[in-house]
Amino acid sequence: MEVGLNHYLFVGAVMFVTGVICMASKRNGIGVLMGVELVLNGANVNFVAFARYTALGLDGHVIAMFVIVLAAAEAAVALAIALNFYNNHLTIDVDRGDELRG
Amino acid sequence: MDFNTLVERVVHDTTQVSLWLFAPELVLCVTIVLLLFVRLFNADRFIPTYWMALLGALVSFMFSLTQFYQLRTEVLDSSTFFTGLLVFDQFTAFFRLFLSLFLTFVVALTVLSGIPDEEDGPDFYALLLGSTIGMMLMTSANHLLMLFLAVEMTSVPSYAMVGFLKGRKLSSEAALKYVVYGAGAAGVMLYGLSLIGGLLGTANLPEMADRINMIVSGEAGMSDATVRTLMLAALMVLVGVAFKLSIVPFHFWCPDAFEGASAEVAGFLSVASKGAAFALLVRFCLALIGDPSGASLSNMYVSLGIGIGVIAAVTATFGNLAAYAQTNIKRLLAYSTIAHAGYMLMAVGALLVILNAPADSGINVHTEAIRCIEGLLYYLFVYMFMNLGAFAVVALIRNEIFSEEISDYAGLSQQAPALCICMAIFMFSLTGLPPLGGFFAKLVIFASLFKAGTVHWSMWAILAIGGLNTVFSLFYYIRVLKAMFIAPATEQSKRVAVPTIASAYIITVSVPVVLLGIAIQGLSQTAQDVANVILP
Amino acid sequence: MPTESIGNELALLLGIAWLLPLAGFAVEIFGGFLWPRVSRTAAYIAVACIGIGFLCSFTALMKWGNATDWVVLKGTDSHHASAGEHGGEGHGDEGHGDEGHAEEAAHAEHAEGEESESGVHHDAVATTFSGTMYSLGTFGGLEVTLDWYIDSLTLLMFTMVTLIATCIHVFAIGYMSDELTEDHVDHEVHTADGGHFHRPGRFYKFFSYMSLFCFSMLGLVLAGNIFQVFVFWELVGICSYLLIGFYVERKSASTAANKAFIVNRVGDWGFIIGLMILWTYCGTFRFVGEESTDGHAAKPGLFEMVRGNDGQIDVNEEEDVVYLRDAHGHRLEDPETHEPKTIPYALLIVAGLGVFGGCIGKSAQFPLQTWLPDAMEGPTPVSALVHSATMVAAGVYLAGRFYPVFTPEVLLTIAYIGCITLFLAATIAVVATDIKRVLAYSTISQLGYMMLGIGLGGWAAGLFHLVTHAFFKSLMFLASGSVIVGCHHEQEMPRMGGLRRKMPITAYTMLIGVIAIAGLAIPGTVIAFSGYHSKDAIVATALAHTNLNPGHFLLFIVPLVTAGITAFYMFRLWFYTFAGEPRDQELYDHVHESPWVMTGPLLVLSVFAAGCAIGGEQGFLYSMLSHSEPAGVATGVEAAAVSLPGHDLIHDVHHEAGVMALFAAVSGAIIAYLLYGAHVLNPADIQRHFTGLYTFLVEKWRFDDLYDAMFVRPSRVVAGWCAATDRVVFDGILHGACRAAINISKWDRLFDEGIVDGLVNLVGNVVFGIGRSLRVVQTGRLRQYIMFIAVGVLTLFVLLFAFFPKY
Amino acid sequence: MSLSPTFLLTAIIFTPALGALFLAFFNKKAVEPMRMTALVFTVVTFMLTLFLLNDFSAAEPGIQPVQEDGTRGVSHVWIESWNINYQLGYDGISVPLVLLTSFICMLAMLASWSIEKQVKGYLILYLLLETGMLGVFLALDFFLFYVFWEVMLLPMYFLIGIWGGPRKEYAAIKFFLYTLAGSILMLIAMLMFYFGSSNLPGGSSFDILALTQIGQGNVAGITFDRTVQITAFILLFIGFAIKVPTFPFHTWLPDAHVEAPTPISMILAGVLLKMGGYGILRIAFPICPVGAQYAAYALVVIGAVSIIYGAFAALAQTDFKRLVAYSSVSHMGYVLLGIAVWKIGEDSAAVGRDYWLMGMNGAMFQMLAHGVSSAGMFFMVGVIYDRVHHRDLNQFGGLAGLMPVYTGLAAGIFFAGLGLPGLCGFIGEVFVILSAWNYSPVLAIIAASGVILTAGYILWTIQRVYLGPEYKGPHAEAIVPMNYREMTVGAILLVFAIILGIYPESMFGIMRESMAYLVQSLDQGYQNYAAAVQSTSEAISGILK
Repeated sequence: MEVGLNHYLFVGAVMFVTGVICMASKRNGIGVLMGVELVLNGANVNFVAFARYTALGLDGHVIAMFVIVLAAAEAAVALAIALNFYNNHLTIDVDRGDELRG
Repeated sequence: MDFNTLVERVVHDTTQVSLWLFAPELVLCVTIVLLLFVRLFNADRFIPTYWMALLGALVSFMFSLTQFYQLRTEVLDSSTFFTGLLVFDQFTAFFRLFLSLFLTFVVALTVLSGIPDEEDGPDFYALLLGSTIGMMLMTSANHLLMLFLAVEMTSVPSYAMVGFLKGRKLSSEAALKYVVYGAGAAGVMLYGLSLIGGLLGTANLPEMADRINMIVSGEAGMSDATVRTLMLAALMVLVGVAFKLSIVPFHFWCPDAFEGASAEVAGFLSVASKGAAFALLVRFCLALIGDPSGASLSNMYVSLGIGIGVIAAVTATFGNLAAYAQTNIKRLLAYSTIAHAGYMLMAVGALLVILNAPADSGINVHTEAIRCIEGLLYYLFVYMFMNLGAFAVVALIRNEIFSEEISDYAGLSQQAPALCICMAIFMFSLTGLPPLGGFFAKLVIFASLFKAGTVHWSMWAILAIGGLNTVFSLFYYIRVLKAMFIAPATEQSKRVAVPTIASAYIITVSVPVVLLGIAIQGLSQTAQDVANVILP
Repeated sequence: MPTESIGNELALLLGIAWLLPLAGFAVEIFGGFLWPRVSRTAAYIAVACIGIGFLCSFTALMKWGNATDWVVLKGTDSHHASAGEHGGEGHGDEGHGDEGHAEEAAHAEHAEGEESESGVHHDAVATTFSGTMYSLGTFGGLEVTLDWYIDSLTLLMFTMVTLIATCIHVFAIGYMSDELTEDHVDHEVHTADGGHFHRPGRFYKFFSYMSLFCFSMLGLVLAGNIFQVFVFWELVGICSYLLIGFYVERKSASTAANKAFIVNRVGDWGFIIGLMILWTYCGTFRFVGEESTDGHAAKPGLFEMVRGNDGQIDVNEEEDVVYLRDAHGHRLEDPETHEPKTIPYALLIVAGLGVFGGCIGKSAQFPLQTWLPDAMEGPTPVSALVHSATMVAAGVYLAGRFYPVFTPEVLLTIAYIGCITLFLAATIAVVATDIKRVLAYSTISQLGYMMLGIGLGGWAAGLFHLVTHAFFKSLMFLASGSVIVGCHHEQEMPRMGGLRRKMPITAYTMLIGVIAIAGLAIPGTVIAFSGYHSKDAIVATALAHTNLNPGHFLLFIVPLVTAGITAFYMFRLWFYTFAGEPRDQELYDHVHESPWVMTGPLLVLSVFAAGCAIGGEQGFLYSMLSHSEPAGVATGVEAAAVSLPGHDLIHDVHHEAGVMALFAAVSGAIIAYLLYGAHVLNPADIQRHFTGLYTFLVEKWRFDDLYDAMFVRPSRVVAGWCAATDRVVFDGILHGACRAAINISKWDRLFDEGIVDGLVNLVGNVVFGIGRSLRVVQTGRLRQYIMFIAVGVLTLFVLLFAFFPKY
Repeated sequence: MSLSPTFLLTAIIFTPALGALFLAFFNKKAVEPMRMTALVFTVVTFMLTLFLLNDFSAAEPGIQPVQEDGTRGVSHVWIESWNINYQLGYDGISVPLVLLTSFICMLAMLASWSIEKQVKGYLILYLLLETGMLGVFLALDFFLFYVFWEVMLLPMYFLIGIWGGPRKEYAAIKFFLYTLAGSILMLIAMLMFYFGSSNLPGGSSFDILALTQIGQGNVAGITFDRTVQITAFILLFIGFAIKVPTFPFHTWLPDAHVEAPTPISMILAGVLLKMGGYGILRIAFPICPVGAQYAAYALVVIGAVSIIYGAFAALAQTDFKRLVAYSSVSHMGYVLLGIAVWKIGEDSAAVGRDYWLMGMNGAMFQMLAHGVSSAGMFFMVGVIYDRVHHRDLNQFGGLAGLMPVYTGLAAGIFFAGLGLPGLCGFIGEVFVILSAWNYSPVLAIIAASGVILTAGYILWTIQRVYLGPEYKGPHAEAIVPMNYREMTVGAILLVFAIILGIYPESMFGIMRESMAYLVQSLDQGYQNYAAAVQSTSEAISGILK
């Protein structure tokens, strides 16, 4: 069986879903951020695969590159915020942040 | 074409064409750099950073204005630049104008309200300006990459801004929620973008409509499942936009983030990111539809329009209803923001329905589509002033009474009459009462909904819901006014002495709200012209 | 042609008489703030106004007479001639009722000479005049105006009203003099601390109200259209309200005032319904047509429309509609469709009944009579002027004025209403002991007579009685006022007695009134007081009517019997009050004759009460009145259902009826005399035969017992029934209606607050509730928010699949 | 002196607003000068409306001024992209109402001396309110009309909400909510017309005159069809009926009246309610003759029910002001009744058109009369309330002795409300009633029975408040005779009640031609519609054959 586009897409989809589930289920803030990374990289897999198999071409690769960079930037900010959260709450359990509601 | 020519062309394109067209953003970039340098060399003791930020915003505004004027007078033509990643037309220019003007006002407000403190000034303004650049890019994105980059560039600094009140539990919680929610939404959007790009084989927005037509007409040999997947992808992209717009059910971040953030930041986010996101949404939708006359998916797009309309109605209703029970003014305004996003989204729904109206429906598609966009633009413009004004009043009052609870506003009208009267203007304009700008804006949107109703009856239902919402919304807006004007001052209420300059600022913001309800022609005509440009 | 100028002159004179009291009112009400409380200026102004009004009216009467060559006094011959002429016309039109040359011919007959500006043509000389004062509003072809209409009835009414009013005003100067103080003590009102109520006097206010009333009443008489009548109808009503409630501090007074006005409004409701019908079908309110100055066909008035020029109603039996006609008897046509203009006969009846409903209210007829006795709460001059002589008679006046529009069915109703009223009120009067209430019931009863007369076709008889009654009843009220003042506001007859010795002028002028109302006369001579003639005329009409319609014999029997009762209770009153021994010595000791300012008017009025009807049906008064008789009355009506007697028939039975009536009256008087007079006439015997007193009293009492058992007790029982009916049934209905209204309105309020407001509040609450519950969604938990993204995307995706069209 | 129409009309509308602006620069401690200034501005406005009356030609039936090119009203481009104009004009319907507005505002300003809290704000809002009201009566562009309609809402909310009684918040929000709901419906109808008129030469229009021509079928090629007319009429009617107010939309009124301060009650009853009637006459009927005819019976029923219902409700009240408020409901029922008695025959022409015309005129007159009498009644309530600070009808009594002048004036005003001939209330009521039989005898009789109830509640009120030996309530010591200012207001109102009552032609003369024109054009408009339907159905049947 030759590995084709659909297989890559399947992998990407699995990563995406895993990432989402990870985000929704992890109580640890860092874990949630890891979920984000998974989601983004799922998409990246798609891009690269499409770049290889469809007319998207080079664009896919470039987008993937940019996304990686962006993910890093976002992760940096997110970690900073998580740190800030920890400073104030002495935990990074996201469920503890429930003062804002209603 | 060898590599050198390529480089030459890129350089030429960049230096000779693009940079000038990119001037407003560029100015902001330069300002950011300067701010960082100032920070680096501790020069901020000599040069207050807010002056720099203000100057940068103003210059950017001037450039935007010039470009807009040049476009209007056809000195400049619509074009794409940076190798087609961005598009430059009146629509872009209009939103740049909008954003830079708004940025100026926000910076001015931060100057008056003293948030951030001097030490954090450079960081804060760098974030603020950076976010604005992102928004400007959103309005001019012409490529899926640009689209995602712009959204992220808008979001990432704003995460930081929400959490900028260091040492406050609420602020940090709000920031965390915002960042995680935003990242999630961005991930979903990116996944959707990847699917769209892959399925259509292009990342260029203007090419998409043709590719879709090809797919549908079977030329590309794509099956039904492909279309479905495509729809899912589009939906996922829209989710990303909906997150920015805080459309139900992707609004959850909004009240929490607004409550946790300072009023200034909340005001900024509530207006600017919405404006940019709507620009993006319109562009994206138009890109999907392309030339409506040749679209074979018109039924589907009508359904999509209705779907958007329904979601808009749900959003408006939800926002208004949820705002009832709020006691915190920022939270109340957050729900009000959601509701207004709903109203504005109705215009997009109407736009989709009208653009794909059957030929025998007897409506002038172009004229009516222009009306939809005109409604959206007018609404945004008025909304900028009235919502910013409301948040500014909140910020200034917070500086006096250190509270953002509505009940603490009791009897304020005696002590700060100018602020309270302006607040009344903002609130009534938000409700949509003449002779204030909010009325005409809402009228245009309702008018386009009414017209869309002739294509599909459900738009009339949405119109009715919109009307009903207007009535409902009165309740909570007026609660604020009731506290200010009618409720007697309590014993422990503090002395309030709003600085004259602050009052002057608020009055300055309120003047356009009134003017836009009376001197309507200018903006109305401009908006129509702008709409005329981007419509096929 | 002098008729036009004479018409304008008359209008001017009457207009002055009408408007002067209004000016007086304005001056008096404002002057009240300038003059000291003890100033009589207001009274003088009021008297001057109404006095000049009388002079004007009288002058107008004379002018009218001169202008018409006193055609009215040339005996009944000319009248009969004119009646015959009308009959002839009637026949002429009957033959060619639909259309055709005969009408043209008839028109030619009535050529120029007869065309008076009024459009009503009795004789060669115009005797009725009408014109327009000004327009209230014009709506296309419809116009509502204020008009004047002057005929002999108007002139007589003016003269009568102004004369009586002048007398009463003068009398009131004396009667109200206790108001001439800064500190008036009202002994009937108690304050919370147990004392009497003190207030400044309101002398000026009384006279300003009286002036306003005079204005309204005269306006009512002068009115040239039914709408205007309604206008002044309401105005007299409000004046009556103000005057009844003059002692505003007394709860009983203000309640009585309210009762009077509201009960009247019930009648006015009917009045309005009548107006609506006539207005809708006839398009005009005017009694007679407008003048045709430009030679075009005049717009006909209501009278001509309904009765044509021959006094007949032009009924289409098949469709049960009445053709409306113009002054020449031509049927009116719609200018566009050329369909004849008609009014359904049933609606004409309803309209007549409606307008008569107003009369019932105003004239206190059965079943709306209850307010009038209560209205005696007002000062006595008010009772004399408003509640006996003028306003309450306005109902009769209107019934007479509007006679041409009444169908026979309506007339029969009027007759029966009058009949019931006169009997009911008379029986109550028998048991009353309050001197003013006796007079009030008597007034109701007499008004019933008038209504009866008009309803039976005795048009002139009814109005004849109106005028005579006005004189003698106002006289009696004033006399009773004099008594009340003399007795220091004691009104109970059982505490009086023997007053004639202390106040002879009052007593004997009162006696003249009593004789007049009782209808006593010496047969065969000219010695007959006014009431005799007028009541005689009514009874004669009733008899003639009964001869024609034996089925309606009660309409004769009842008034005849009541004539006796009238005489009885009136004499009883007189004997009770003036004759015999004082029953309350302390009261008696303080009694004094009233000053001249009060007795003078009594004397004047007594002259008129006695002599105004001199000559009976050949006399001035009756001739004047019958001159204004609507066309067709004189000939009577022959119909299957109810026939109305013509003059000839009435004349035939006149003597017979006169004897019967006189017999009844004399019987009543004698009974009263035996009951009260005889007892009182022997006071000396009682004192002289003090030891034989017991036997004598027993005999006397046996005598009384006999009458008691035979007459008094049954009549008391009947009167009691009637009074109870009045109290329980009619007041009950009124109170019940009020209570019901209040209850309904309470429900109404509940509905308002419960349902309508409730709905609004419910919506508010629900919305708020939803808003509150929406907060639950916003849990504040980040992971749930994320879940919502996923769930939201999935949901939307599913919805997308569910609703999107398939490809 | 002749002023250019545009200037005059603009000046009338915006003089009060100018006054408000002017007042904004006063020191808020300078209470008395501010009151005087505001009074001066209302007086100037009244003078300007007199100029308007002078310019007004009663013989001209349509909208005035008539320009040289035959167009009517004055029109200046406002929002070109939407074809919205600043279009003003007046005719025999609006001129009396404009006069009434400026007149009542002037008197109510005199009555405003009793306001002592936050005077500056009060006066500014008051003047803004006047601008809104005058604008409504003079606007001829639907959009402009709507703007003014809403503009008056905002000051009213605060005027009730800040200076009102104990339940002011509830009353203010209720008022606001009802009116806003009504105006949203109006807005939708407005859009229907706007888009329905897109085939006009100049494109879609909010021009009331142009829309009227379309609605009445006088413009070739464009019509509002039956469905549109009926829908739009119902929407408009509800919007206006809330303002009138008629049963069952009336419950805001008692609350608003009871809680509002006296001068505001005067304006509410005297002017604001008239805006509903005016809207029906100016917009709902002329633009939608078919809808109006369709709903005529319902309107008449509503009118009759309002009369009776309001009267019954008034009878049950113990609060003086509430009673007067319900009497307004009752009295305004006549307005609706008179407007709607449009009976048509089989040929769809009006039957007894003159009676309808009479009803229309009567209704219009009733509006004016009610404007005077109800303003007076509320003022009278206010005078006593200012003294004793309660309104319980069962705790009054004996005022006739304590305040004789007041009692005299009040009695006159209340009699005007009772519909006594010679006073203003009579003419309107009785003309309306008289015109009603032609339409429906049963409803006419029901409506006429209102006279009994009206007499009942008014007389009972007078008895309880003014008559009787002594005052029964608290603050007896505060009862002092009227001062000259109060006397002036009361006397002027009474005088006008009398003038209107004995010389109604003064108002009928102004409105006659315009009313006749309105009725004629409505009649013709409905016939046009019927003829069009007829020819269509004939054409269809011809095809079927």
